[in-house]
Amino acid sequence: MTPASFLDLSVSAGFVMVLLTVALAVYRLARGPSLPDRVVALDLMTVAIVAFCGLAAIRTGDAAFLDVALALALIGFLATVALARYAERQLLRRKTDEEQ
Amino acid sequence: MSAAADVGTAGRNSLLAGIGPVLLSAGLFAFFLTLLPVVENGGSVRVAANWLPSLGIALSFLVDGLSLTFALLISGIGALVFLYSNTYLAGHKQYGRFAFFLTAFMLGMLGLVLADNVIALFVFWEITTITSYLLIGFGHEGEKSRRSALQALFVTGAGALALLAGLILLGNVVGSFELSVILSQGAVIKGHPLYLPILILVLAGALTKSAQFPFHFWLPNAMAAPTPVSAFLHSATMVKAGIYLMARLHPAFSGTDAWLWTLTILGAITAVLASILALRQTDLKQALAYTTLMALGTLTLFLGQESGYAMTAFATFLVVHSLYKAALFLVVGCVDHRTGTREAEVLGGLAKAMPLTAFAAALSAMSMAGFPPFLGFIGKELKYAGALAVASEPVLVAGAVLAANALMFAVAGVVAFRPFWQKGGEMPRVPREAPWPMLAGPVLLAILGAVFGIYPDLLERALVAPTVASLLGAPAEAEELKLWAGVNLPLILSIATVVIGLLLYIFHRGLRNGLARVDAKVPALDAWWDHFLAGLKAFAAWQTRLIQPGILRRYMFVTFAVIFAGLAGTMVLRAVPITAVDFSDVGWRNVALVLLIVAGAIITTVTSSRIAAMAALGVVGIGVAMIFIVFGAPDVAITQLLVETLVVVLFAVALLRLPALNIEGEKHWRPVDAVLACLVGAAVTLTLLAVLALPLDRRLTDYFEATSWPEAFGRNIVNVILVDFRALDTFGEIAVVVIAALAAYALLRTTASDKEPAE
Amino acid sequence: MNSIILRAGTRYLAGLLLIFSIYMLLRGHNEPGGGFIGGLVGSTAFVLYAVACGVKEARRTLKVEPQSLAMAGLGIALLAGLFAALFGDPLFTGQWLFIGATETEKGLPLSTVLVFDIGVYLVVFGSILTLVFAMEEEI
Amino acid sequence: MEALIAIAIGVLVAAAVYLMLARNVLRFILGLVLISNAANLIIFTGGRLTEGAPPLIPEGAEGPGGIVGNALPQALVLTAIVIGFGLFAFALVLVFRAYTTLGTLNSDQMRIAEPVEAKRQ
Amino acid sequence: MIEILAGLCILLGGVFSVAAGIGIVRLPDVFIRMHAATKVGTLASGLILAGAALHFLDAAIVFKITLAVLFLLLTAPIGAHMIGRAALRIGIKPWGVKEEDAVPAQEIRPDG
Amino acid sequence: MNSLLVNLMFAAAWAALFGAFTTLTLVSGFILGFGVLWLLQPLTGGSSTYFLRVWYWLKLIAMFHYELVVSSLSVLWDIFTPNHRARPAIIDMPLDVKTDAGILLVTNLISLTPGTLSLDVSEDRTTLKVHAMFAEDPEAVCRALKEGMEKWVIDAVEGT
Amino acid sequence: MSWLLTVPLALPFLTAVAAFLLRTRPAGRWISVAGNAALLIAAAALMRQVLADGIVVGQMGSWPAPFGITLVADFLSAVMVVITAITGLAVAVYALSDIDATLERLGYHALFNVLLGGVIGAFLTGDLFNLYVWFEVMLIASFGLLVLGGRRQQIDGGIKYVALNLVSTILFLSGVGLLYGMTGTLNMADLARTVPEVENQGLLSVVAVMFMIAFGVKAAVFPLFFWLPAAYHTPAFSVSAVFAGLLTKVGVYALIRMFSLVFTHDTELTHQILLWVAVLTMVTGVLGAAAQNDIRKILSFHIVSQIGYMLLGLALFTPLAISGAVFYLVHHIIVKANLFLIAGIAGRLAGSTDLARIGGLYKSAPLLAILFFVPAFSLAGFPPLSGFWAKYVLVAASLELAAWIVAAAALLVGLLTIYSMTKIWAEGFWKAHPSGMEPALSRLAVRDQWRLLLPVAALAALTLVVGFFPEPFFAFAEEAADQLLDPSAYVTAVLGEPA
Ligand code: NA
Ligand code: NA
Repeated sequence: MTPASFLDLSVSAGFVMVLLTVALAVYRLARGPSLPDRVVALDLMTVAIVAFCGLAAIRTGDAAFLDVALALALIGFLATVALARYAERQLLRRKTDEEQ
Repeated sequence: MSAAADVGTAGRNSLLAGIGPVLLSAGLFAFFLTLLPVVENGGSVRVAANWLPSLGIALSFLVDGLSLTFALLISGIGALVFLYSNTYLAGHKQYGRFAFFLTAFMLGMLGLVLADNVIALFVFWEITTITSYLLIGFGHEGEKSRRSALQALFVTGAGALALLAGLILLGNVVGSFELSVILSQGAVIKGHPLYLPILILVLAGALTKSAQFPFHFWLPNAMAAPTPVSAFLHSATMVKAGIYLMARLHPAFSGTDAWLWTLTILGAITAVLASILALRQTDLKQALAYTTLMALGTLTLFLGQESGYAMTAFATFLVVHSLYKAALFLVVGCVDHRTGTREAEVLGGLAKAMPLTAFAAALSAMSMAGFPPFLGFIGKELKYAGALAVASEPVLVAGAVLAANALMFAVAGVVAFRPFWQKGGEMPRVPREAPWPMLAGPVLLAILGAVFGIYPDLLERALVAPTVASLLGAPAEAEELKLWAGVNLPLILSIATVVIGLLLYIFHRGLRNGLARVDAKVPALDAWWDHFLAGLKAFAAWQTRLIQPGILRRYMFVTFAVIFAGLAGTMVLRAVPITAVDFSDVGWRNVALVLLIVAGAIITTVTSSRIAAMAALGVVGIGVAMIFIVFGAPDVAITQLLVETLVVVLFAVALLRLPALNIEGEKHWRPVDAVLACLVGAAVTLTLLAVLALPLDRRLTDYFEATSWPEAFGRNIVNVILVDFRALDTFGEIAVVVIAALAAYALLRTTASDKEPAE
Repeated sequence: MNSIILRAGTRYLAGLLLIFSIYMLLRGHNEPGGGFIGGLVGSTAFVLYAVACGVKEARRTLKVEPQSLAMAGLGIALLAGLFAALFGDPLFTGQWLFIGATETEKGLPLSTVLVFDIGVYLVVFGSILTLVFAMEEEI
Repeated sequence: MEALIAIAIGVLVAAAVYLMLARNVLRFILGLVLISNAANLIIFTGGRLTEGAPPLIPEGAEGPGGIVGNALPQALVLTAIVIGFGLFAFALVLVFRAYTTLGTLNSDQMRIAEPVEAKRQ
Repeated sequence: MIEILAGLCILLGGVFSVAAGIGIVRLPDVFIRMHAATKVGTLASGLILAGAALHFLDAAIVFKITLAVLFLLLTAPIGAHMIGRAALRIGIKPWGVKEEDAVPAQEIRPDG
Repeated sequence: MNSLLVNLMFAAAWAALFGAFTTLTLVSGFILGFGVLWLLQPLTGGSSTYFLRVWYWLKLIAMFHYELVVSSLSVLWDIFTPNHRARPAIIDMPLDVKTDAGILLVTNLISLTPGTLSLDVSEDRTTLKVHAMFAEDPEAVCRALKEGMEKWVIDAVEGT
Repeated sequence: MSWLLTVPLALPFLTAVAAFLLRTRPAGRWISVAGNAALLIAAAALMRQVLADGIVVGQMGSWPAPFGITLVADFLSAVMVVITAITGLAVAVYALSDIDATLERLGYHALFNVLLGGVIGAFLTGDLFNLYVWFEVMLIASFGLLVLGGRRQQIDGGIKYVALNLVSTILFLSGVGLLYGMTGTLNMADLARTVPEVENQGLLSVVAVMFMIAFGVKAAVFPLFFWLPAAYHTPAFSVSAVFAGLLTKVGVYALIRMFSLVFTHDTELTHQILLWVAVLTMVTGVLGAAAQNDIRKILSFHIVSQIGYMLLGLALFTPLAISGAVFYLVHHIIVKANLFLIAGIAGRLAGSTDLARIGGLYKSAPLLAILFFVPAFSLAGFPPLSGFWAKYVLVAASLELAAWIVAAAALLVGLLTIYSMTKIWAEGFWKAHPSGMEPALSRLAVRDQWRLLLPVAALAALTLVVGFFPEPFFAFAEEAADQLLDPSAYVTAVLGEPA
């Protein structure tokens, strides 16, 4: 096995594992049960795509995909923050509703 | 009904509206008189101007005997009616409009009878329809006026549409819309397979306009119009437009069984029925309205024929009727104006208070009843002669004419004799003689009836003979107009008419009550009108409920069903082969991506948790982004991921105030929707597969790849396409973005006070 | 949002996002990026700001109304296209100026195409902030 | 490979249609997002799929050199994504506003513009 | 040689990644799942990106990757903090925390 | 931070000399600049804390990675073994860092190292709520965090 | 020469930007008026060029067709641009009184002018994807205008409008994707050249039907018109006027363009479908109107009905029929926009547009009555108003082809149109106001009277001109039809002589 083919194999394995991670995250996402559970799953999925982009960059030899990773690394958590905040505020609203 | 609503006040009308139309119509009358010699000598005048030459439509006019007769009647009676109206409606707030509509009507009517191009004729035809509508609705705040106006418009409008179709077909058959051409092509027309359809369509227009059975019901209702209007439109002119049209087309259309029997039978039924109904009325105006119907029926009946007698009878009676009927309407208007009522049972002994009115009434009534030496007598004689000349069924036709004439005699007594020379009841106002402008018309017209009776050749030379020539398409076959034609069958019938008529008049009260009892049991066409309208509304409402139920879900369902039917139906009809699916090049990684998308889609669909749905949407978005990554589209992938993030952010804010996904009452599982959804999905997939089986022409992309750097100085081809090759798309796209934001902002920022208006 | 951690993080992230967005904008013609992506990233800077510190403060920091910014962007993009008229070219014909161009080197390119992309950036940036701010203020 | 995506598109469309047929307009929005994705994929796939290389021109080269992804559909999809986002955002705000104004997300009960009474007349 | 190093990074990253996945499926509550998702996930991505950096070994690309990893390290914990705080506030009981140790859900205050 | 600015200027100048602002030129310029500054320290009168700070930063980064790897393994163990070995606890840790940057760094680093997760900082910035996975003895975990992460951060960021 | 094409497209956007940036000042609204006046001049200049030279083509960005985006103005496009400009100017003036400062601050003028820009873009573009973009521009602006003000009715109608239009939009987008996948091009002239070479012609028909449905929704044909009667009566009067005049017509335009230029390979199927859709649209629309009692609802359903007429012209696909469709388009836009504007004045004077709650306009506001009468009876097809010629040509075209049922339907629908127009006339104008009020024009400030009546009068005058002097308009429509039926000139103008 040449180093190049090892790398190739690793990348393939990497794809398998990353996608497996995504699949597991989807499972948690569907199952819940609580909102934070689902958000955690989505968060993990975002991180997994960053990895996926890295793998795609190696596989194609084109660094352009790293730009995707870069953007996602910077932006991805915004969704998490928004959802988490939603969970908190949801509770807040329910409480104020009950008070009224 | 009371006339109080449609008469004037003490004030005055402006000079322009008051006298202007009088001068205009008098001037036109004078002008048409100058054309008499030409026509008398068998000539005609034609002027033409282009209008819509691309379609063969011209503003061409032809003055011949028929059209000149009509033109003189229209402008002459018009002048008198305008003079009359100016006093009748003196000071009425809407007199300006009234005069405008009536003038427009008159000009339209003149255009109609003078037009040589049938499409131009139709245009004028519709002008008279619409002005008639406006004039019937003059007392527009009264429910009844509005109803009558609509009825008249609808019935004649319906006929007009048929007429239009007929005229277009006629033009197609002949190759020209010019009457001068059409009339010379009688043989072609009658031999054409479309003859019968054309005939039916044209007659539908003519018969509705002239209120022939079974379309007669609108005319009596049209009496809701002010009396001068009734006199002008609904007796002397407009209702004769249908008659004019039939007469106009007579040379080209007559001579077939279809023509003969349609006109004869409908004319006869109308004449008899109208006469009977006329006797049944107590309102003088209504009674006159029915006698108008009778006259129109008789005219129609004659037009069915081809003989010179019949044509002469037609031409003469046309003039006779216009003169006496207009006079009588105006008389009734005077009576109404001065006494405040038109009820036959109330009116009486007016001869003393209104001697000139009585004079005009008497002359006209005698003409109408057919006494010598009035023109009406000659008219009647000719009618009998014409009827007897009907080759196929002389007895039937003559019988019908006899019945009608006898009844007419009785009605003349009721309308013009009783109110003046017999005792009546208490009238709303003490009667006084009408002022001269209102008397001028009836007196002049009545005198004319007598003059023409005594000197019939005046009329014959000038108008009847040229009219008959127009009707027959050949010159001078008119029968001579004579007061005394010797003792012949027509004379005997005339005497019979007088006798029967007298008897009918004497017993008219009893008859009327009897008729009223019968009439009440006979379903009235007028009532059917209401049923028709109600039915139309109900049907419209039903179909609208059906296809526009106000429920988004149904709209959506139909829309998607149409999409499926359109795609699948075309595939079946055009036998689009189902492409063999080739999965050989599918890598497991891509299968995983697709499964990811599918899983996301399914979770979104089935979950009842909003957050799960939103997160699952995120999964789909991520999956799609990964496909973009795998297939070499980093720009798209970044955009997709960024947009996905923002979608989540917006959702997370919006959801805070939105309720749960499941709606009470909605079934969790909607099998019908699911089937449709799957069908649409399958159709899309199949279409796409078929498209993908074709080769792709990549020349656009090849060009972009070749020029992106050398000519557009960019290495990112996607970006170069966006900002250079297809910058216009991008510009539109950012406009969408900015407007979406503005629109959403505006939607959120509407001030609270606007939020809950009193709906 | 009364999270000290988030607010502290935002202090750095917002700046980073803005710088990154301009980077993405400027390099877009040659590598992945461009006005859209730049604008999206740039807007997330202020979205994050609004989430962490409240819309009021985000608006104050931005100074300009975002919808005016977006509209101005639309105008800039259009003017970049109309600029070609001065040279008798059709709308959206790119006009290039290569600063310091030599025989072999193109030099530093300045172009209407870049101006157009800046317009795109502003539109996306302003629009998203208009939306997000308005929504946030509804809650 | 395109065939597989075509099937995924079909599933997306089916799911979207099912959601759009629901009473709750929020479900409609979910369906809208799905179907927009499907439409974008149709364009992307319509330009045929090329694994790997993005349509970028390397430094020093005049063209991309070798087979790269079809740039045109990518540009179109990018445009469509952004437009789709604009439409989505507006639709979401509208649904939001509908709930705060009309008090329901059930489209069966949205009968103000086309009221039930009017039909009985 | 560098390829093998890169491959190892990738494999290790992959293993971590799967571990994170299994973690969020298997671990008993959201707090503990977050441990798996946030850091193991970040670590996994970091390793795979490191593999990519080794593969390209170009200054600009390495710089880019470093930046990406830094971004991840900066943002992931903030996200985790937000989730954890939300979970705590909406009253999710941490698994395995004895009652007396458990902290009651904080008073909710309206946002400033 | 004055020195950092100067250092960056050196890097930029270095890169300009090469005529290309590449990563390589900038990074090498920065390192070179650092060396020059250190050499010229007495001359420029720059405070020695700059150099110390850099040292602390390096130490922080190194220690962080060490922690990261070590504690990752324990989490992995828990994931892959059938029984949950975890003894979770929520710990209120008093905070000594004051600045925003410091708090952010501490909480992030605590979160990033497996086994502990920052949940929230109290409004008055005095306590940090931490979820610890392996907290047989919460006190010990708290102490470890304070003497480890927090101290390193205070050294690196807030200096003395 | 391309600038003659570009200026009418760019002006509305410039106007929108300027008006928006000055939205809090009175200048904003005058910019809108001035911009639209300039637009009319630009449109007239374009028309002059088209009349002189035939088809005017501009390659945006100087990229040759089919690679860049081409703008094309043939007779049809040019006249649509002119009519759009006329409508735009009329509504801009009307809006001076109709739109209050609150809505202006929320960006009314920007939305309105961008809407016009989208419409003009759709008329001028020679590129299918670009057409999609302009459709979207128009659509999103219409969304905003529809719900601007946020009344309950608007929101309710808006939901349906938005939902159904989004479905159509996505169908359109998918269709573009598929057609690109089959032909590899987006330029419409290039499509005309490429389409006959597609191997799978049956599949082409499937995609054609897909476009038909997508445009059918936009054009509001049976059975896809739901969104129109659900929403058109809800927004501000000037908004519903511009909607009524222009929006559905862009759908009709797109149908005409695509089904005369690109999809003519299978007219037996496509145009036959169009024919029956046209008939059903005419009939269901007019019956829908008969069931309504609100002026704007009646008028809305009539839009549907009249779309049927225009479609009929396309479906019959003869020179006469297509010229009829073109003539009908022009007539309809002027008349329908005007009627909605008048409905607005009536509503303001009498307090409502619900016929049961108003009346007395004939007596108290005779000028308005005249101004209503002209377009209303033109719509009903009374000669010698413009609607008569429009109807006439289509009936003649049907009869020419011996399409009896179609002709009968066209005529019958005309009759029912009379019914509806007279209902408005009788209930709104003739009848006394139920509360006895006198809805005279003097209830409005003199300034408002001018701003409201001037555009209405101008449009009515235009209706009269078209009605009394139809020849130049019809001759134009005939030439437009010739161009549409023989697209070779179009194709050559865009792409040059075939190699
Ligand atoms: Na880009
Ligand atoms: Na930790």
